Amino acid sequence: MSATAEKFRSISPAEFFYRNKEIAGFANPARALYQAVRELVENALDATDAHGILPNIEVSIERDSVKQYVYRISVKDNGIGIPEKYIPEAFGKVLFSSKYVLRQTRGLFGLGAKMVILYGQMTVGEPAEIISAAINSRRIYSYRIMIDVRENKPIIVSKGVWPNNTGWHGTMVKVAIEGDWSRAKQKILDYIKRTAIVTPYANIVFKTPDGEIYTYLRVTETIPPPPRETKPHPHGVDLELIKTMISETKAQRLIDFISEEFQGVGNVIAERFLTKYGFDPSKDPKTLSKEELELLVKALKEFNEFRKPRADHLSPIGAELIKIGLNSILKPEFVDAVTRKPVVYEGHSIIVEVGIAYGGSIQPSEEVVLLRYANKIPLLYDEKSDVAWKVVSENIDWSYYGIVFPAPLAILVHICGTKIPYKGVGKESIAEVPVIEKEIEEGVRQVARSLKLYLARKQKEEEMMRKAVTIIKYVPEVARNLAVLSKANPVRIDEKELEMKIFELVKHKYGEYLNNISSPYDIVIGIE
Amino acid sequence: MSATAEKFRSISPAEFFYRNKEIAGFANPARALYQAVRELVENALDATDAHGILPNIEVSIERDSVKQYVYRISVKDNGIGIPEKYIPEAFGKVLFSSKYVLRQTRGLFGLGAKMVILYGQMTVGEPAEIISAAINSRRIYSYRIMIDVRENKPIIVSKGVWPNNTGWHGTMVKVAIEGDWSRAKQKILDYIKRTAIVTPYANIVFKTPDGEIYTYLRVTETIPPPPRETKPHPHGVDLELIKTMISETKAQRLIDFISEEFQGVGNVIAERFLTKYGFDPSKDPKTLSKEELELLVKALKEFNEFRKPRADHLSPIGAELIKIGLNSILKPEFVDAVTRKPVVYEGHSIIVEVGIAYGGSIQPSEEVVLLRYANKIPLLYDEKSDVAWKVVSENIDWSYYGIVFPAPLAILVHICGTKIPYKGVGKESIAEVPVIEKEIEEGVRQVARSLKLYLARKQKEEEMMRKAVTIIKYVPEVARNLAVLSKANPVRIDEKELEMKIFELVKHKYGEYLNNISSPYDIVIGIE
Amino acid sequence: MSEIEKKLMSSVDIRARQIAANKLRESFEKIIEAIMKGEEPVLVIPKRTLSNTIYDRERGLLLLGSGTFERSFLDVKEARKFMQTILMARIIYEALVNNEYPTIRDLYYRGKHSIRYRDHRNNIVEENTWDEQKESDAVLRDIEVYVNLLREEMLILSKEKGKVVGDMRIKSGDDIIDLSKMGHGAYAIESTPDLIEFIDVNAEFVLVVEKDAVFQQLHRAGFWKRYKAILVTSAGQPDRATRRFVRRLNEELKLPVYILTDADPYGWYIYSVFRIGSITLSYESERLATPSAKFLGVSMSDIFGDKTTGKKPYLTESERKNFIIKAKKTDIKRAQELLNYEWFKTEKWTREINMFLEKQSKLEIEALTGKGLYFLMDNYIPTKIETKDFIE
Amino acid sequence: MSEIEKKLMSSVDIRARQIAANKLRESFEKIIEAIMKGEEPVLVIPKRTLSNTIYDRERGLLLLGSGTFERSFLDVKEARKFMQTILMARIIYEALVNNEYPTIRDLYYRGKHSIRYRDHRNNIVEENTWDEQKESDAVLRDIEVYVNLLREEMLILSKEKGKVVGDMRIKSGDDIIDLSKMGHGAYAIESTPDLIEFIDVNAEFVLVVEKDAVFQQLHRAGFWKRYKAILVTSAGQPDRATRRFVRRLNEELKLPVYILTDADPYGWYIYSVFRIGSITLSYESERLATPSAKFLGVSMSDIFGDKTTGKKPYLTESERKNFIIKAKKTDIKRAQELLNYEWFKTEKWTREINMFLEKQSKLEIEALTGKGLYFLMDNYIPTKIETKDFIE
Repeated sequence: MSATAEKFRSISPAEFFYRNKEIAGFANPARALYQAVRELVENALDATDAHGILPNIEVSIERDSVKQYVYRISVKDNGIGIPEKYIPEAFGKVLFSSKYVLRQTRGLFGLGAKMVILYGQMTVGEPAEIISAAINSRRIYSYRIMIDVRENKPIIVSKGVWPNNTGWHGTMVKVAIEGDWSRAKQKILDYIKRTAIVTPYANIVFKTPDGEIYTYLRVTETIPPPPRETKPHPHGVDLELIKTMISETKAQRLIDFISEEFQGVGNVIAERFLTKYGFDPSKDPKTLSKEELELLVKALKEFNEFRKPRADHLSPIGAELIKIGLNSILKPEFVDAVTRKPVVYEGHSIIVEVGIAYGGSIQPSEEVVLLRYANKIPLLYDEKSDVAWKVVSENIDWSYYGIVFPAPLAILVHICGTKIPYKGVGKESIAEVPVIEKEIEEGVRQVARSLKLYLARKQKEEEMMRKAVTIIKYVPEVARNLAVLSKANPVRIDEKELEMKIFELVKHKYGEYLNNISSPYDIVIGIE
Repeated sequence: MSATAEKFRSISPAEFFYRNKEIAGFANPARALYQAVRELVENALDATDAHGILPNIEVSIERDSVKQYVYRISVKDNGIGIPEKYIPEAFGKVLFSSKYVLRQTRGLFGLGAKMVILYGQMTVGEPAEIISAAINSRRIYSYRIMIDVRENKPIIVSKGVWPNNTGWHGTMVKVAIEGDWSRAKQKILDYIKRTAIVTPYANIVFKTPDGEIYTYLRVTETIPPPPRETKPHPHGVDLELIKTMISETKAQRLIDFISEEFQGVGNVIAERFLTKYGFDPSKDPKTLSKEELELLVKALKEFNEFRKPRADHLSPIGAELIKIGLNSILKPEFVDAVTRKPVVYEGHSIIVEVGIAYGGSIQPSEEVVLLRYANKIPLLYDEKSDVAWKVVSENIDWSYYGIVFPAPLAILVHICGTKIPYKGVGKESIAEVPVIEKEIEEGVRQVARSLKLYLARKQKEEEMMRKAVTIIKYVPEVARNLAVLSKANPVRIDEKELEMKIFELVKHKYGEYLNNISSPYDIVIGIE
Repeated sequence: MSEIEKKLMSSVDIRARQIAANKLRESFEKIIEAIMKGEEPVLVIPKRTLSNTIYDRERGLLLLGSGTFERSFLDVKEARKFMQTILMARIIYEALVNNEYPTIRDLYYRGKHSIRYRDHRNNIVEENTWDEQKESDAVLRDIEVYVNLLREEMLILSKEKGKVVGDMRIKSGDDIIDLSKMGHGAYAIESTPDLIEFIDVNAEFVLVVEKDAVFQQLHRAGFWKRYKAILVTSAGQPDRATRRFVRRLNEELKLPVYILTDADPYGWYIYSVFRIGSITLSYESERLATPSAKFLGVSMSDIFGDKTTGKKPYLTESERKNFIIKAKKTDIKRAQELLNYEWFKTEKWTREINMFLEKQSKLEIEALTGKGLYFLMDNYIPTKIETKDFIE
Repeated sequence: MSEIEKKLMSSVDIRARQIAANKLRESFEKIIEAIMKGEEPVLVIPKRTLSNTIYDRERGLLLLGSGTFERSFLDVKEARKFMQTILMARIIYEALVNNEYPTIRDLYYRGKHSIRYRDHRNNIVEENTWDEQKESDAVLRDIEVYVNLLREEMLILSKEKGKVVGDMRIKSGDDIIDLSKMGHGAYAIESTPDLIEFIDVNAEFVLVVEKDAVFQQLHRAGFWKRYKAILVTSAGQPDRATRRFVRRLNEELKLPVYILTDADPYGWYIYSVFRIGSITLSYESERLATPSAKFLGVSMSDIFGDKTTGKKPYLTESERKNFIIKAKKTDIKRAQELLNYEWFKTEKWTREINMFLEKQSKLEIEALTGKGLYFLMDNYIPTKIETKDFIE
């Protein structure tokens, strides 16, 4: 037996993610390049449309002329900028972010930009460059920073300040990382295109290392209402959250705590709630025992008279914008979209949106083309393990909606909320949470019904014309043969006369659909 | 434009994982129960076999008699125990661990036990109970603790001390969490069984909430050599790691730094290396410029005269133990296993082991039964996205090895190393890293060849007997008909005589395989 | 008609042509009249469906009922069939007028041409008047019932496989043929057996053998001489001429008819065709069927014996084992269908079919010649007839 | 043999039986001798493979070469075939001795029984001596070449479909048959045409028609009277008796033979069978083939014309469009195989086959009767013969 003593120590969050870069999506150079573009573009969009600004985003990737594996990514936005004092930590301290509030943003873990910089530091070693000016800032600040991994804090390599004469605001981030463009190219182009579908109000310009330029111009000035901060909804809080809320509240009575700190609860409802479960409304919440806390959590989850969660802190894209986006990028024959009512998942509101596009320029395919989004972020990897894939490929019987594969069918699914149940830190697929699965399924059924109606109407009109043609095409043949059979008759009947008589009969029956047809020979080209 | 100011703040690692419990495998009550058992069992094994102790592990899950959703999990080991001063932080501070050294352990992220306690705290709210005694400790300590999420530090609810009269050492952890036994049961039983396969030297007892007891008794006293700490290997270091190493080294000359801080590098090699790439051996490493550091990293990765990484800090199971384990649990007809030479993945050694089991009690199935392990941990979820699955289902053409599905075939793949490229924090599947994929493939091919040889030998013997039977079965028929054709001959020949003569001829040719056959009627039962 | 053509052709044919052509023309005159009056052109055709088929138990015949259906040109579902019917009528009419003897394959070719048209989506499409012969065959049958003329009456020929030998003289065309003087060969029956005249006959029964090779063996071994039989083979599924010929032997010469087939639903079906005709072609039955034909064998009780009647099987245990063929799914299905046919709803047939369904086994006649030709000729057949061990 | 049997049977048959039985017994005597001497029992059989088939250009015949193969009972791969060969020899021998006329199906049934044995894994298994008729047929062919007797010489009968009419008298068995007095019917050729005696003939050529229905139309319209022809149909793929009968008409009566088939590789193959025989059955060719038979049509140039010779097609553009059938993959494959046969390696045949491969189209004879019976009878056939527009 060779029992050795153990050494115990603590590591910083930066070191944790440095050691485990794969779990944040930086598994290899190709994946890392894609992930880096994504993280930076999402930050740029969060800094613009979330604050009501029509986004202008410029993305560029350059290949180092000497070190072919080194790529410089630069993303520039016209967003709200970052106040100077926060710039170093916002980019140099893992788990430091403006995103730790209850509000829907694209990035949620507050990891993204830091992981890009950390990965660049591991593979290339150049400092990252950040230029930013907040709104109304008189100056533009420029920082070159690195991350102290052991201590999880920024190292400021250099700093610059310029006067802001043009009133510019926004942020530009430039990072050098090891990448693999040829293997990442398709995914990155896809990512940009899918982003453009749900942000038809944005200008997006993308310069590739090959010197190509992809431009997606704004097609509408409408922008979804920006998300706002909110309080938790009583359904789905947990014991730990209740404890934190109680420790932070200023309310001294239970009734005030319930009605002030939660969403969807007024004074009357709060009182009815407390009475029903036997709590003393005037009790100081900080004096609740462990058992009472447990009971409170259970009661909050169970009580069904709270108002439904408001959606105003969320920012769905909206059915109209989804239709505009699908139309402008996919150019289909038919499009529709729906924004569902909000639902609650673990105390957080979630809204599901579904779009459908059919025919036109969409190529028929054996499977549904699925465009997945979470908080406006396109999800490209792990499609088959996403709950939306399960819905479109297993739950829905498409033949019921008149769709037979191969079919030119695209379904867009957007999930927005302050908390999205991703399956991994890579944020690439959504877990099979029943309430979300049900919402997606209902949404898909709604737009699929709309497509079914459209297809049925179109079919009816074709059907009548088809019937008439089915008969008219035989008129000359029938006339010709009957004429032969009449040859021996006392009065021989002319083929052309018979033909005309028969055609009159058909016209009588299908008249209204035959505007342009005045003779059987408008249909029949030849008999051979 | 409604640009609002952003609020920035930092959150603790505890809070990060509290907010994102799904990514650590605690997505729902069923999954959480499974994950909790796993984390605690793995800690228990790490505390025993990694230190040369033959493990005795007792696992028990009890359902609360009132709150049916509450389960109390208790795991007890006979390991090295935890020194008293570390107990609170080891269980109450996220990212605090004994596992942040270069040594192969089952747990690697230092998250496991803390996530269990955090999840219990969120869902049930009882403190966790830890009882531990280090080796030779005169006392046994008992703590009841919770975690302060905001501050990421332990809250000690109560503490107890007893004299250690029996010389016991080990740890027992007991946590109450919300779970779902009926949906988790199969996975947990599977997990325990697969753990038993690779630890045939352990006693494992598992009591279920249904009152069943599963016992896996020790079948060997052999235990794999425990893992040891090690230094990094020069191949595959990155810029960030080099910087950290230089900042921590006591070496004042580059040559000392290279030969002392790395594995597989002696003085002679170090000098040849530095000369080849034009470094001054006596330069103080701390004075290297950014460009020199970049060059050094590149050179370290490129130079191919370093010794191959040693495997002595790793603890593979070993081919013999794998065979014992597969035999004792699966009871197959044939078994073999191989431990591959170590390879390097990003500066860390990795050893791949592959076992094969065929026939016997294994049920034929349309696919390979794949038993995946990483650092002796069974991996049960996300099988289809694991690199080992790709190897056995895509890379290998089983028909080449004489296997036609459905076949009774199980493949065990074990990857051990100080760093495993998991796809997610849930540690359920291994990423497709080329060097690992290649090792697995070679390993599988090696054991598959061994199976092929076995099957071929078995077939050969059958073949000769089959040939003889093929002929003998026709002897009476041939004799009978020839006798008719001879009827008209001057000398009529008897059927039985002909039969005997023909059989003599066959015996002459296949004699050695026909021991028990003395007449065609030992083969032929009847002609109808 | 040229002089040479006339010389080569019999006057019966010429008369038949005139009758048929007139009947055809008259039948379609009303369609033309309707059109000229601005009325919907509709063909009213007797239904050839099972539901419009009546089994006349007394005569033992399948007859067409009085049901009809309407085929209107203005009905989208019927327009194509209407066009095809008119087309087929014209082709037959022209063949009659031009002294031709078309086959059904000829009719198919004569009518097959393509119509090019613009469809409702404005694509240019080609459509054939008919694609496969089964389409033209179907409208030919419609015309047979619509005009009430069998195809033979319209001088349409078909492939004929039937052969006959026996002590009998017939007249066909201008020739008198002695069917007892065919050597080792046989007389191949013509397409229009109604034109055959029976001169004299010296036989006591007719034996119809499904299989040509068995027919040859019996002929060669002198079966018909020895047992005073007319020996006929249908060489498989019987064609119309063979059926009509057998019917005339039975009806006009009062010879009992025995049918020998494989012991399986297909063999029973062949018997059923001889005796009744096919359900979907019930309009032929009145002239082609032989209602009193008897199923001589091979029957299930010949193979397995019958405990209820004490009958011993003709095969030994081990012969059964080797000769029997396992019934296929389609056999089982066909047997179950046969149970629904009126004329199989007799006690003996029900027992026969149920024995098959129970044993799920079938047997070829060759199993009996395999056992021995003289067993078949001098034991099996005479015993079966003598002891009346057949099914009606 | 009973007196009755003797009376019913011709003395030729009795003589043939004795010769065949003796030859069979002698051939297998050496196997028995080898076994009794403790030597490996081996059948040395002439090879029936393509490589052992020789095309005798002078005689226009396929002949079996001198190659042989050995079938040893002690060879695992051959043991079953050896057993089957001995079994088949015994069955034929017994049939000869017992005055039977078995068919090949009978032989199959007579030999089929099962062997129960313990296999090398000690499972009890049942194996049939043969499962399907193609197995017994194959060993029958082996015996034909091993013993050097055709099946007809061993009095084995087969199903026969061939028919004939024409101005000719023949003797079969004890009967004299006038083939010009068949009325609308025809004479069905017997299984053993070598026993036919030609009495007298008044004809200038033989026309063999692949299809029975076309044969009937030509017969009915008086073709053979008008053009002094013997009219034969094989009713599809020709059987052995029809081939032997045509060969005798050609060889003994010196009548030229013209063959009329569909215009497709299957039709050419039928022609090839009449002219040469089948490669795998080349041992029959010497007696069954008619090396001077001519392919009258329908040829590709009849359909499409031929610019190199200035020949005009018999079909109009639109007739072609409607009558032509697209060739299938198997047609193309068969055509390519035919190109490799020695006797198709003539200029005319190469041109014919290549035109087919180019057009990928085929045509049935019925397309010509579809165009008009008198077109076929009075235009197409006489013109083709007169202008020697046929392929040899």
